[in-house]
Amino acid sequence: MSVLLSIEKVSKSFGGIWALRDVTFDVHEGDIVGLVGPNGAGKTTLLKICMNLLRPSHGFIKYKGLKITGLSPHKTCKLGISMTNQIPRPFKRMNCFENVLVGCLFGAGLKRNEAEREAETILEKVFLSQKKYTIAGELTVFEQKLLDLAIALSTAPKFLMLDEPLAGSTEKEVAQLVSIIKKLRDEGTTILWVEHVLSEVIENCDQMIVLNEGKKILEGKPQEIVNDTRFIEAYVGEENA
Amino acid sequence: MKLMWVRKMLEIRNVDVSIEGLKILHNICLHIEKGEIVSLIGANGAGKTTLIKTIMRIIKHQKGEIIFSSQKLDPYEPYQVVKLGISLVPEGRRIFPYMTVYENLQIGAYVPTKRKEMKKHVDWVFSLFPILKERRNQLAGTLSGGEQQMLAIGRALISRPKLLLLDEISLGLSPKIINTLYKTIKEINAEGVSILLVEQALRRALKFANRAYVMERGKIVWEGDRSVFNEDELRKKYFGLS
Amino acid sequence: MRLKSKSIMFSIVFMFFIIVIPWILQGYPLLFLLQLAINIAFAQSWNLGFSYAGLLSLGHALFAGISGYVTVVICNMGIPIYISILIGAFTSMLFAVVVSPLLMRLRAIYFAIGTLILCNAFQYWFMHWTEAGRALGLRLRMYPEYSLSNCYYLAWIVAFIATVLPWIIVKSKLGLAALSVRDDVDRSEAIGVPTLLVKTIIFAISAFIAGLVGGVRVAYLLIIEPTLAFSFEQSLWATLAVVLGGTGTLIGPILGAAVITSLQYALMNIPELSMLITGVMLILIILFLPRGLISIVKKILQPLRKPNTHARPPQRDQGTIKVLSNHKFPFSDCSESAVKDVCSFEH
Amino acid sequence: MSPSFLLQLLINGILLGGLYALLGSGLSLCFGVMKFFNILHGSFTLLSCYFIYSIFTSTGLDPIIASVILIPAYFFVGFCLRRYLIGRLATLDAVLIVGFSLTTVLRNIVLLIWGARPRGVYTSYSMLAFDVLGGVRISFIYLLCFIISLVGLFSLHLVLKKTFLGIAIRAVAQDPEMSSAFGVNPSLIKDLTFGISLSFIALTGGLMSTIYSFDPTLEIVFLTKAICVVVLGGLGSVLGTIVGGVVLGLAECFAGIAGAQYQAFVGTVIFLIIVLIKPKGFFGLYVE
Repeated sequence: MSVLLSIEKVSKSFGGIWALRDVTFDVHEGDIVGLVGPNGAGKTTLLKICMNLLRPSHGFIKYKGLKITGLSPHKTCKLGISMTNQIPRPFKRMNCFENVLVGCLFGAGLKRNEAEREAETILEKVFLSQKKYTIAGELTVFEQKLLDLAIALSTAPKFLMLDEPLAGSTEKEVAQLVSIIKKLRDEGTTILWVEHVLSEVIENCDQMIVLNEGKKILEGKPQEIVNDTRFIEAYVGEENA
Repeated sequence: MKLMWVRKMLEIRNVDVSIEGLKILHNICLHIEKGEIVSLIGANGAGKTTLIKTIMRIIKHQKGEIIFSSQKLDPYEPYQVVKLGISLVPEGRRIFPYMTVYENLQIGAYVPTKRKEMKKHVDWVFSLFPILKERRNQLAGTLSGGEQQMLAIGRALISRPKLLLLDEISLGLSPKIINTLYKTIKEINAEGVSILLVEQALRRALKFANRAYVMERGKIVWEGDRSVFNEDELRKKYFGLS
Repeated sequence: MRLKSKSIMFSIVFMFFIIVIPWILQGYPLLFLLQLAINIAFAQSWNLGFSYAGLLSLGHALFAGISGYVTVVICNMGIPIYISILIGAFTSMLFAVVVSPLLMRLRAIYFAIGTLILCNAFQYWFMHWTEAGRALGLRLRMYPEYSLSNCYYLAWIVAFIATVLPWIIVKSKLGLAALSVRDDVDRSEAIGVPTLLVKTIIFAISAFIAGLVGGVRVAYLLIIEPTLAFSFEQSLWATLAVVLGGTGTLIGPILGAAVITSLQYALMNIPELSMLITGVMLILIILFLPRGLISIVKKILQPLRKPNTHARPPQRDQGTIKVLSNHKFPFSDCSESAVKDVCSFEH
Repeated sequence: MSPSFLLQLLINGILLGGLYALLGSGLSLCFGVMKFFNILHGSFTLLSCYFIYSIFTSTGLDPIIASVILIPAYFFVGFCLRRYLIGRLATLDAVLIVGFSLTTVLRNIVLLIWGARPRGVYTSYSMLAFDVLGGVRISFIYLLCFIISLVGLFSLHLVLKKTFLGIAIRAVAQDPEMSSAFGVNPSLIKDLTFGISLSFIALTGGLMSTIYSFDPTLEIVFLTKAICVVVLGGLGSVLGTIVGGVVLGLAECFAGIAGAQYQAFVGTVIFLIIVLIKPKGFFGLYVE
């Protein structure tokens, strides 16, 4: 499978503190890539750099072989890159349908009727058809999370970044979200999945990358990584601390 | 029974916390005895910081009760909790970056009853962290990460608390500095301050604490002391693999 | 469906009355209606920027002022008044487009500060500009079409445009994008909305309407002077009227403008008192009725509606942000984090 | 342009700048600590001018002394306003709209009581001036205002630096949640800060009344000038505010050579330039 997105030596510093340091890895088309690491490892920063919401201090991102760093976010989106947010950020004063419709019209560039049909399909995909005309601000937190995902999907992404979709969800909700993610993968979307709930990532991803303190410390198949001492150390602390 | 009361510094009984409709803590029970170091371990997002903030009353709990030295904390606001003798070293240090080191320490003694003895306690902090004395007139934001952490701990100690809450003090620091910090924490504990230590790093936390609680997804999934701990089992709990 | 046809019916009857009135009434009441139309248009113009794109402009008088001056100059050159007004409005629009790249860098309250300062600077500039007649301003020549009823029609045409234009925009793709920008700029940028462009277009249209208002006003007053044209009070007035009536609806600004204008006419001899009452009223409204007067009207109309409202998709609700712990308030987000975050993106 | 003329402008600019700094300090404090833009700033300054005018014309009390007397009253009003009205509003938008309403109310109170006619406070020493260095004249009243402004600013500096209250104010500005974890009651501190901010407005208004002839349109002038000072000097420090004030004062005096219209424009130009170069640079935290 071909490389869809490659992160090349990306570093980012915030006022002298390095959030990311020389991170390099490739994401292959059709994969689910899990990105894990303890607090403050720089995962969200990396996603924002991929989305061009932040500009890296060094290094760049290549998408389908083209350098995309430096584009404005809305242009990045039109290339087929999209992300969800850790804390759901739907458009709080618009209803669910409109929330999704905006992305279909602008991100995916569809015509009005096609966009409306597409928006309904997407809402169905995330189990929100019932709430079509509910104002986003009045949804429960979990529904907002689903809607946030729906907004990300509305731009017809080929490469989707999920920022801790499972955080704070009950087991039932986790199952629901994981089923959506699997469905997306089956439809051919490449996914970069940042997560804390390790068990789900380990079970579902094809490739796993571990960040710690801004550096990539491990990359490989999830089963190999779980048993690697470096991975355990990153979380558990060093042996002779 | 009465004796038991006195020995317990802090007791958390069946506490539930929801933030904006999202339930974060489920039925938390935890207690700290006088002079103990208790550690609270868990992965990201397990709810450790939320629990700490709940003790500090920055976040209000919906169910259950928190009792500190046989006093219910429920009616208090955060700024009143300090007066009772709980002090916080927050996650991410959160020192006041645009104030000098000395002024940061002064904030620690803001409570009127503690102001009189401030000098004495500042000297104590300076003896614990000599580097702070050297930098007393420097802006706190210009300190290195380790020094900032020391300042954050020092700031919390100025009020001479009975209970010190330490939230992820090793985050982003080099092992060497972490070791020094932990040694100092032992010293502080030896002076009679009870400590609740929040950590991600399981081994280190267990090594220093008398007892430990493991949290996962807002619940306490394991408690006990060092002697009964089985690393493999715990690791599974920790990663939520079981 | 029934409601829609009802409101169309209502609009037609309303328009009929507006057209017929100059034949029945003369003088004072007509003047009131003229003023009302101008005020409605101005409130709508501000509402368009604020409710549909989150642009809290505190210098909205600027656009009316610029257009007013341009109208006078053009018309005095011998060009018909209607064309002059259009040219004036387009000048305002152009000006809005020119300053947009700069102003749009500012967010929420900073945008308000920026527009406020800009408007104030223009006031000073015109106060001291010899060619523009300094503090005395400029006089418009007595153009042939000048009559009270003509001005009246002109004002209502502008009010009509000011009401219909936002309505069309909201239904369109642009309107949807603008709403998303209002709710969350960064997120809408991240899903492919060219936010700067959207904000600029909305701002420009809003400036265009304000420009029309400025032109019509000068066409009936025949004079423009800087203290009036660029007054802070006028910009504030628009804000008060819209919030009073209810933001985010088309009826709200009309209602607000109607209430304030009536109050002004009722207390004509002590104009200060009417604004004072308005101010106090607004504070009370924010405290006790954060969705504006429109919510009272809705409540009154509620029993009149047939229960089939259930089948319709519910109206877009504009109010979600809390004012008091148990109140909701229809305003753009300018929470503490937004205040810290002045500029849109890092680069 | 003779050197003595330049010197004259320089001195005028600096003297005026001191007063501008005082004007900006209240806004800067308010914005820095409470993170809300006090649109009432200009209205309260103007109101203070009118109060001083009324006190002066009715009792003949010296305007400077009168403004000192006004300070506690303003402090009380500010404290109550923040405590019982502004502090109860949950969003900054609501605060802003209440601000608009109050501006309207205050403006119309002024119009009702004093009318639109320009007023001025003319004391026995209003026209007094010294000659220094051949041809350069320093107006006594400007000098007096400058000195009082500096005294006011310096005392603010001392309070912020040396007292527990000041440290608490700065802590709340930087991190309200954390300051509450150390025994500071952020809400009370904000009430006090608003009170202090208004006290400075009272003093500024008193001093302004002796220099300007004022009418109701001046509120917006005061407001925009205060904004310019804050934008220029940042919310950084009292020192920054003084720098901001002096720069604005000098810029206005020198732009005045080109014509009166440039004088008012210069503030805007400065504002726009700062917005262009450093949109995140201004309105930071209240830091020292």
